[in-house]
Amino acid sequence: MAVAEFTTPLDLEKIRADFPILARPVHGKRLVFLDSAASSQKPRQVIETLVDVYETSYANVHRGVYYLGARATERYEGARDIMTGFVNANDRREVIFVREATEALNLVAYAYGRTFVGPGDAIVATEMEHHSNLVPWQFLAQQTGATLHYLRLTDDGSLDPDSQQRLAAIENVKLVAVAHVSNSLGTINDIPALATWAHERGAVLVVDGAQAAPHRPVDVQALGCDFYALSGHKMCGPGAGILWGRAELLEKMPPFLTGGEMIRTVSLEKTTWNDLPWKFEAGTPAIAESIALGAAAQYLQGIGMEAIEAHEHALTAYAYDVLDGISGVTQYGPKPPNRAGILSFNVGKVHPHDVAQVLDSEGIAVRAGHHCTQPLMRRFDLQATTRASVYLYNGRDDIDALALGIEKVKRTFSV
Amino acid sequence: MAVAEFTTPLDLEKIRADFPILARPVHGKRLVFLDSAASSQKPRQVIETLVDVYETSYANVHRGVYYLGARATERYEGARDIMTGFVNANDRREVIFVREATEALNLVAYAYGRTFVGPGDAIVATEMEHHSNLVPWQFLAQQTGATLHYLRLTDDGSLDPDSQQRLAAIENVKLVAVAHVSNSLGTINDIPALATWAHERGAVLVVDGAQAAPHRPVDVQALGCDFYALSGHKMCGPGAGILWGRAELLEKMPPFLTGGEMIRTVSLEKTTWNDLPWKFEAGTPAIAESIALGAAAQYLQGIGMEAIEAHEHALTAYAYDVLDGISGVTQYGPKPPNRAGILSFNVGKVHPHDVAQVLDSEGIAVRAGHHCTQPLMRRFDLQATTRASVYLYNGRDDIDALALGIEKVKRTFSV
Amino acid sequence: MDDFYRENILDHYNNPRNHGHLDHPSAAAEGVNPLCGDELAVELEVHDGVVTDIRYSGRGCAISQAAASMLSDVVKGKPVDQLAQIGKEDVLEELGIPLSPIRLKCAMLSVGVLKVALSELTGEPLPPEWNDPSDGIEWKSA
Amino acid sequence: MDDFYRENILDHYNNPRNHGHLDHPSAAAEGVNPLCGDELAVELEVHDGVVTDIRYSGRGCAISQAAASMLSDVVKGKPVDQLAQIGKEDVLEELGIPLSPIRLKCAMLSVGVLKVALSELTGEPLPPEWNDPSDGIEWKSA
Ligand SMILES: Cc1ncc(COP(=O)(O)O)c(C=O)c1O
Ligand SMILES: Cc1ncc(COP(=O)(O)O)c(C=O)c1O
Repeated sequence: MAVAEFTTPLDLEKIRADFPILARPVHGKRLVFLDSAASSQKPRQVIETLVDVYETSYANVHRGVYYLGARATERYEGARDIMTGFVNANDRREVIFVREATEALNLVAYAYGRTFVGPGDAIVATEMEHHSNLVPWQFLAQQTGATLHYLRLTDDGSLDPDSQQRLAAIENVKLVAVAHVSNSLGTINDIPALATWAHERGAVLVVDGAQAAPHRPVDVQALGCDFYALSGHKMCGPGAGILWGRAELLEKMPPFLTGGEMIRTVSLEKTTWNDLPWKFEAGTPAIAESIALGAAAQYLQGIGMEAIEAHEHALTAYAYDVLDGISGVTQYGPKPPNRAGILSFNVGKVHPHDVAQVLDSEGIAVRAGHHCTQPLMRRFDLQATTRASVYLYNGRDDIDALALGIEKVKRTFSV
Repeated sequence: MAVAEFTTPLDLEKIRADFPILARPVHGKRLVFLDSAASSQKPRQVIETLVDVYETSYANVHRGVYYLGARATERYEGARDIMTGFVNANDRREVIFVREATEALNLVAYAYGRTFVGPGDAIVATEMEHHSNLVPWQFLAQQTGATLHYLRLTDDGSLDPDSQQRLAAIENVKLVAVAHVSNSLGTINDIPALATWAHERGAVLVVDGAQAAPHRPVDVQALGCDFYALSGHKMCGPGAGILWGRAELLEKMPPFLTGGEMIRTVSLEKTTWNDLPWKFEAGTPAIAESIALGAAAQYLQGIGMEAIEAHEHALTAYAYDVLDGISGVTQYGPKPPNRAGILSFNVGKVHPHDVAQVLDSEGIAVRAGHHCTQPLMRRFDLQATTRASVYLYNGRDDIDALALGIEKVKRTFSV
Repeated sequence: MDDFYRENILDHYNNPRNHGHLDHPSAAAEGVNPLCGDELAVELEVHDGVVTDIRYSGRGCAISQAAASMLSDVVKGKPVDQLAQIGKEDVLEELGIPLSPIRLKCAMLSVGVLKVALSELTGEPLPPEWNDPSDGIEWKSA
Repeated sequence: MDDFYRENILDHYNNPRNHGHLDHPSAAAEGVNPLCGDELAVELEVHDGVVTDIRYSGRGCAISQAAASMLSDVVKGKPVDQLAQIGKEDVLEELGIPLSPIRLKCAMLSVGVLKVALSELTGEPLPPEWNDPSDGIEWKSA
């Protein structure tokens, strides 16, 4: 079988030099980091931003009359402007800083869900969702008396059009929740089409962008969705993320977390809420982290989200073919080109923990397990898979190392 | 009037050398940072921990079989052990990482409040609470049909025993919420006595430790409370904090945020929860931030929480006397020694914004406003105050600079 | 930073021009910045399309009060249709100091209130930059 | 790291001892590690206070399966009252490799299940270190 040729628009050597951790050997071997879907490594531009904030511009935000307070506020709100551009929102008030996608999705489940979903209503999710875009809706359904329905998958791990047609009959759908990109299979969902489908039913579309936003240009206006969640730690940033939501919706939602910052006036009897976006940012935000998330977004934009997408696209095609050429390896999910940079596979009957352990001995970091998608695993009658995921700092050499590592797995376990 | 003598057990010069930002002039003047109650500065030990995690040990936690995953998990769970010791919890399962005190208090309000407080029940808070320990209970009362009562204050800003007696008649009290230390007045509340009072009524005691934990030894077992919230950013750490809660209570609470990590098993129909503490840590935690919070706690412990308390105690007494000696200055709150390191005052009729602005021109950072305690301000018929708060890196020179700055305010505004 | 409170700011703060109330205002409005508690009310007397008198009242920091006093001097005697031109820059120019975002809100309270009063007078909608829901300031026409 | 999967681990994994089921077990128990899906069941045959036979079954990674196999060899023929001594260290010694916390759970699954079966047999409560609710493992006696 021919292996896809690999060419990339990125200057890999230059990019790798930005990531200090990649220069440190693991078990005496070069680190081959193929677990960015779980969390990415950080470039020095982001690390240095954290240091710089703490060394030159740190104070609490929004209230300080003094120099450092003004400086910190400026940088924090500046990061919001960067993130507004990063997802192409048309209004900075729509960008809410959170810890990660999970908090963003819970914010929607609590503040929107507990207000606009009730008994007899329906919620639609998919069988491929990460637990963070599944359990909040189960919990919401359980607490409100709504019913949760699932879009099923075809055998190659795409949303099944037949299932969508069957679900079309369901009434009172109030909310549809779907991943932009599946973290277990690399499936890329057609968000504009799902937005139309949801809106035709009078439902809002919540998109879990955790696996998409780090890897491809995101334009929430073009996607047509109503909420979009992303995690900074998967896109070269620290422990901060954003929820984007349409202002009309955010405005009619009650707050989620309450406390300082998100209020306008407080009396012993009654409290009025602050304006967007601060209505949803109770307490002291993760200040330096949010600023560094802005730095991460700028770092990625500096390289170019289109270029990163093209790079991963090419590398994924190459990797898929390489794995396909190894006897005993079974891959799951859609075939490239319709696939994001996530490779999910098994080696014979070897348990993925053992695969990952052998690979670790070669300095190769991959994930083994259910990847927080237990229903998806059950759908394919799997206990677990090994998952290798690529990012802007991975190259052909990483995939070739993975292939050699898999050969060692096969030797070790006589596959 | 005699000014209290100031002696300190701390080696101030050494401590200041740990905080890079203190070496950077503001408006050409030495930075006199007196706003640590809003958020503290960070020592290089904490900044370096962040850098070190990202450069040597970063990966997502809990699932990774590979070296970096194991290393990150070890450091993250190690930070939990440090924080367990920091508040003297007797079980690490009782320590939940959150972003800040506000999130911790909301966790209790949602997961405990929405389960164990209902119509006809009562919640008791105090008039001195920060909005973050007030609005969550208002919101809870409003959503559950419970009634919120307030312990009132005496003129010196202490909890009024008469008010406590009046409230003693209220039935069905399910939850009492109180600050360990008031952020506006420096009042130190008698938590063990309040715990007894709450428990006699069958209520749980929620303590907002945001202004206490950074400044004095905290022993949740000796305090006798049921929940304790703290913010890392106020104790030399980054954007991470903890909620401590009694295991018996945490165990019978449903989760708050749901998603990855906090589950045991997920099927399309049903989900079971993970064990403590992970049941309350949905999604990817703030990994490096939590590890750096551990480093901050160790930094403070290295200096000694008793020594820090003694230092601030002496400095507060000194500062109180110095301000008392400036004509036109009105101070609020209890007199030292019964007072934490927070000085709240006004200069004649000059608006606190103007006070803070003039002080800023001298490199002095203080807060001006309602300090997220609007009900407290109303109680004392104030629009706002100027607040100077001290920490381990402040010394007599800072207070003397403040006094000179206030003289400039008086000259500027002819007080 | 030493001349943040320049002579003219302190002069207007200590000797406010046009402070108080009118007996028969043609239009009036108030604004509150709940973030710091500053309050400001403006009353206008208009004859034949000209602002013949103006009064402001309220409480707040020196910047908000001085800005109100300065603005009242500028407005008095001007034709109403010229006042639509007055904007943030004019206030900043009068104050003559650089302001951080938080102090900018103090400075802009009076001109915002003026805009509300003018829109009441002319029936024209409030210009969008004075109606930004994210600036945290609440306006109402009296 | 190269000898993580030592000869003896692979030997036990590829040629499991005492694998399968007993016709008339005196005691039995199972455990599941839901974090990775590993499952393990143990059955004991006891005569006159001595474990005369043992069988285990289940599925999981090489570490959990090899540990179970090794353990079954150790247990077989031992008096029940000696088995209370067996602990985590014994399993680690048999495996002979350092384990990260996540892999430690794999290794300890079989000894945990054994402890549950023994407690069922003797009526003595499960030792607390095998009953730690925070280790994520679910035990049940069959
Ligand atoms: C598709 C998807 N959704 C949501 C999440 C949750 O992200 P986080 O843990 O950052 O909240 C992940 C990360 O694992 C993911 O891959
Ligand atoms: C007494 C008190 N409680 C709660 C908070 C809220 O802290 P955070 O904003 O870190 O959640 C503060 C901080 O301002 C405080 O002073």
